[in-house]
Amino acid sequence: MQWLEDHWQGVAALVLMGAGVWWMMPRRTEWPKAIGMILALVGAFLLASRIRAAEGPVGETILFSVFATSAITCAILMITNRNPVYSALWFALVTLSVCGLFWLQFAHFLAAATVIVYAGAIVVTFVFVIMLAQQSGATIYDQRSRQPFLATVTAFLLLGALLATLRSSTSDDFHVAAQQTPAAATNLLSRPTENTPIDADTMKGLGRSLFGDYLFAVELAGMVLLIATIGAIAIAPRRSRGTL
Amino acid sequence: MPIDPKDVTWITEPELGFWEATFLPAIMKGLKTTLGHVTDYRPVTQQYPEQRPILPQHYRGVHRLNRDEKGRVKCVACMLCATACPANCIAIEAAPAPPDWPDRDKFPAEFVLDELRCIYCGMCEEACPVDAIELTHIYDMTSETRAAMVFDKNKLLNVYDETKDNPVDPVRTHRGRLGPASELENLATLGPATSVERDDRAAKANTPGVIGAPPPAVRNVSP
Amino acid sequence: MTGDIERFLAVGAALFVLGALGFFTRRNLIVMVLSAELMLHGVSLTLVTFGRVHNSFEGQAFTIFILTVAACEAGLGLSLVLALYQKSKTLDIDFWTELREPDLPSPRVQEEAAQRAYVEASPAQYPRLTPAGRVPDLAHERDPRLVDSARSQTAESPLQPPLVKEVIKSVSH
Amino acid sequence: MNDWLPSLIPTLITIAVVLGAILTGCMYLVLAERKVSAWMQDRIGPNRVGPMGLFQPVADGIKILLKEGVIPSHVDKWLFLIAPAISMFTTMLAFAVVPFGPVDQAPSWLRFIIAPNIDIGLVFIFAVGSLAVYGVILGGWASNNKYSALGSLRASAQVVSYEIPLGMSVLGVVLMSHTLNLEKILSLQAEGGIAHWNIWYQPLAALIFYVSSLAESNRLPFDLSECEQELVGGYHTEYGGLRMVLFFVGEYTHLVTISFLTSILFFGGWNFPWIATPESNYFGAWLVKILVLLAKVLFSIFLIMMIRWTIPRFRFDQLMELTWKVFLPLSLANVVAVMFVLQFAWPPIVLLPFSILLFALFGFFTVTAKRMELSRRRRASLVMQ
Repeated sequence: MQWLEDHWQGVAALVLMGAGVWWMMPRRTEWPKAIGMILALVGAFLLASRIRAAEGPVGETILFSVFATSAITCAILMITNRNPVYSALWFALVTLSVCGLFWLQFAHFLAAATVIVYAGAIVVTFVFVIMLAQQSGATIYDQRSRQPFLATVTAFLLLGALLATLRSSTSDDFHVAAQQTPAAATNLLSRPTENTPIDADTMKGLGRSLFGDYLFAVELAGMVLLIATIGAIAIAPRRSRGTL
Repeated sequence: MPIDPKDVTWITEPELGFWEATFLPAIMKGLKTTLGHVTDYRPVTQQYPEQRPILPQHYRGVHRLNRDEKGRVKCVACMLCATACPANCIAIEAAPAPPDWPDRDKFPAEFVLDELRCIYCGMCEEACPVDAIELTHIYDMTSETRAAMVFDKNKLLNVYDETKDNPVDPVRTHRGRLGPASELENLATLGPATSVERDDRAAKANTPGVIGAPPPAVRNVSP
Repeated sequence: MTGDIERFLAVGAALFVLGALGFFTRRNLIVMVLSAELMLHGVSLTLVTFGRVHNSFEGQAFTIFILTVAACEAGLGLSLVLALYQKSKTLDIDFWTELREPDLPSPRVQEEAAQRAYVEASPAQYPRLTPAGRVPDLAHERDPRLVDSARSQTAESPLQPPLVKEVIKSVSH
Repeated sequence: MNDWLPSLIPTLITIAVVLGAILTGCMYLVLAERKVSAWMQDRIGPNRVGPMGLFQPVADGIKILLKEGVIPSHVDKWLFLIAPAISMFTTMLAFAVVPFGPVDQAPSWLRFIIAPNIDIGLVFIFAVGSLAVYGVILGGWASNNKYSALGSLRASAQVVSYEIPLGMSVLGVVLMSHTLNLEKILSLQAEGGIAHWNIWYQPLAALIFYVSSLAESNRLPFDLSECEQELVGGYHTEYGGLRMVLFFVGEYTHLVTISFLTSILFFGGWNFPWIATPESNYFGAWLVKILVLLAKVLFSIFLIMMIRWTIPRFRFDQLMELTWKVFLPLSLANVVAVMFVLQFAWPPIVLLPFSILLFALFGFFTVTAKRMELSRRRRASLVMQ
């Protein structure tokens, strides 16, 4: 009870956000979605205001706010939209926002690679499959959601727990292992390299890490990709000519 | 009648040579052709409003209603042209001829021809027993409204007044006697609608044969 | 620096939770796979942030592995979804409930369980594509007056010459 | 703290200048395309507006601006409106990392690249280029028209497939230059002179890159997604006026970008022997260098136009065979060859005969296989007769 009294603002913000998302869930009666969106965004901003203020440059903070807001907004819209094509498009926007966040963390190559793989290939494939599979337009299973209330409560309990853990951790926790060697140093199958500073040369450092520390994992990943390709070709249904 | 198997020639698909199968010579040859037209640039375009096309003599343009020697309309409102018209674009309102026109019973009180509906087939010209309706060489008649393109009797007669002295549009027919336009053997030889220069490459026939390949093997299949 | 870390982690957590929520509630197979990818985004963001905390490239390297796995997942998952779709002609996850406990009720909502018309009756159809937006209103094409007037012009009186006044009237309108 | 503020103003000015130049360039590229096609077909082409028809783009622009923007009643309105914007925006965005002049020798009041020192330049271009397919997909799907949807399906399959050989072909250049930064790739070639242009080391990659770029930008002979004979207009069937022009501006911008990339990656950028070398710093040298680069770009564009009016359109299965059965193995083999050269420190010039050998061998085997298949089919048909 004491904890609840101390943290009632955060709990209220969580409840607000959860209520907004629950309001937007597809159900039989259509409710104005704007109300839910506003509720969810107000809750999200209240939650954000509870997080420790950043000490970075102003421009970076502005960029972060833009990317984070668009990521969460698009994610909410994605999981609540009744049209799967729109869901896929909102997901593409989430991907772009997340890539912006990557860019802010000096993961430039990763941002570009994520755009290529996710937005360029995966979401296009999804849109493709939706166009092919769901030809009759709106369906009843897109208009209803399964257990929206219970699922929302569970999910936002999880979010609250995660944020509470984040908040209770001190800043020292994040810097404990900063000077340690990479975990791969203890790995038999890899060759540890020197630790390059993260914001110096992304390409070089990432290449060292991938093809030095994790060389065998990279080989394995390539093998997994190959197997997945063969599997996808094998599983994909064969149709008789002229049908979809 | 079924096709006689004697007349059928079976042709085998020519064997694809190695260099043909790579398509590289064909691409090179195509690029050479297009580049050749760029470097050796001889346009055949006719600059229309300044240069007018020389039309063949049998060109069929806008209609006119001919007048006879006394300046009266030649038409006798027999409705043959309206009946023959496949586009159904002629409407005639007949009236008894005035008493001082002894040579006919009827004359057209109104003669309306919808130039937008007309397909310029010239059947009205053929059908007319008194050679009253003729097609002129006017091909660029336009207007801003559809209503203005429906020609009544006065407009059609005006077309006659404008074109009768034009050398390409003589009064081709005379009453009771076919004019030069009807005498097909006297017509000038047919030419294309636009003039073609003597060394125009576009008008030449294609060179026969396939690129770099022997002539296709031909074999006759007996039934 | 620390607040900087926290806010990225918070966004990662929110993305993960929203993806999980979508996975729980949505019933369209494709949207469920998409929600799983959303969870992967949250995890990737967290990994990159941790990598930055530890001043190493391991987080980014792991995220690249996640990218690989996501690509495999998309390919395999979508081909599985297509295979299921070929069998049931629906993308509803609740259609595939053979493995549930026999004494439990069907997860599908009652009103839908009654009207089970998922498998279409006619097998051979021309391919149709997903309509976007609203269905075009074709009512004017079925307007009987238009059809009748067109027929009266072409079929019933094909060779009647038009009257002068009618020609002028029809054009001047 | 605000160290990015001083560079903001020149960046904005550069963006404005480049955008204006590209838009004007696109308008005149349309004129050039009409003129060139007219020459190839023994016509005159547009010659009415201004001398030689030079003001034709202005007249076209005025006409387009004054056109009514029609939104059909059955479309998905938001996506319909947003698709042309995406199509143009993504192609414009790719130009951010393309250097259009000698970057390090620019006068103090000029900049020859919008975003300097992006060390992932090429990957950025591919990332943005992979987004360009959304304009086509959304435009086709939102139109709620079967032709449009078919066109967009074709386009998405085509673009996603050709991304792979496109990236693979550039990989060899990247491996040899040890960088993804376009400025550095350019300056490496410029310092070595004409003998160090990448075309001598990577002729096969240059060919694959050029052809794949044509397929990426939906140009003939790969314009399967908008072929008029089968699909009316493809994904932009329902578009008109300014919105359709946005699609076309996107396409022409793509044309400019791939021409720039080909010149920079394989033909030494602004470098040309005796005229524009890194040592030449006479007055106005930077202008000469820009003109040299522009000349290379214009030559590339002219070649694309010639190809457009020469080679007929591919069939869709031929298109897919070309990328998956020809370009992908060839580009993979090319990358492997570059790796060998780098690993054993061979002189890089051995890549030239190797590329030619690879091309000849691969061509010999595939062509022989194709001929065998054809003759087998012919024998079978003879037996049937």
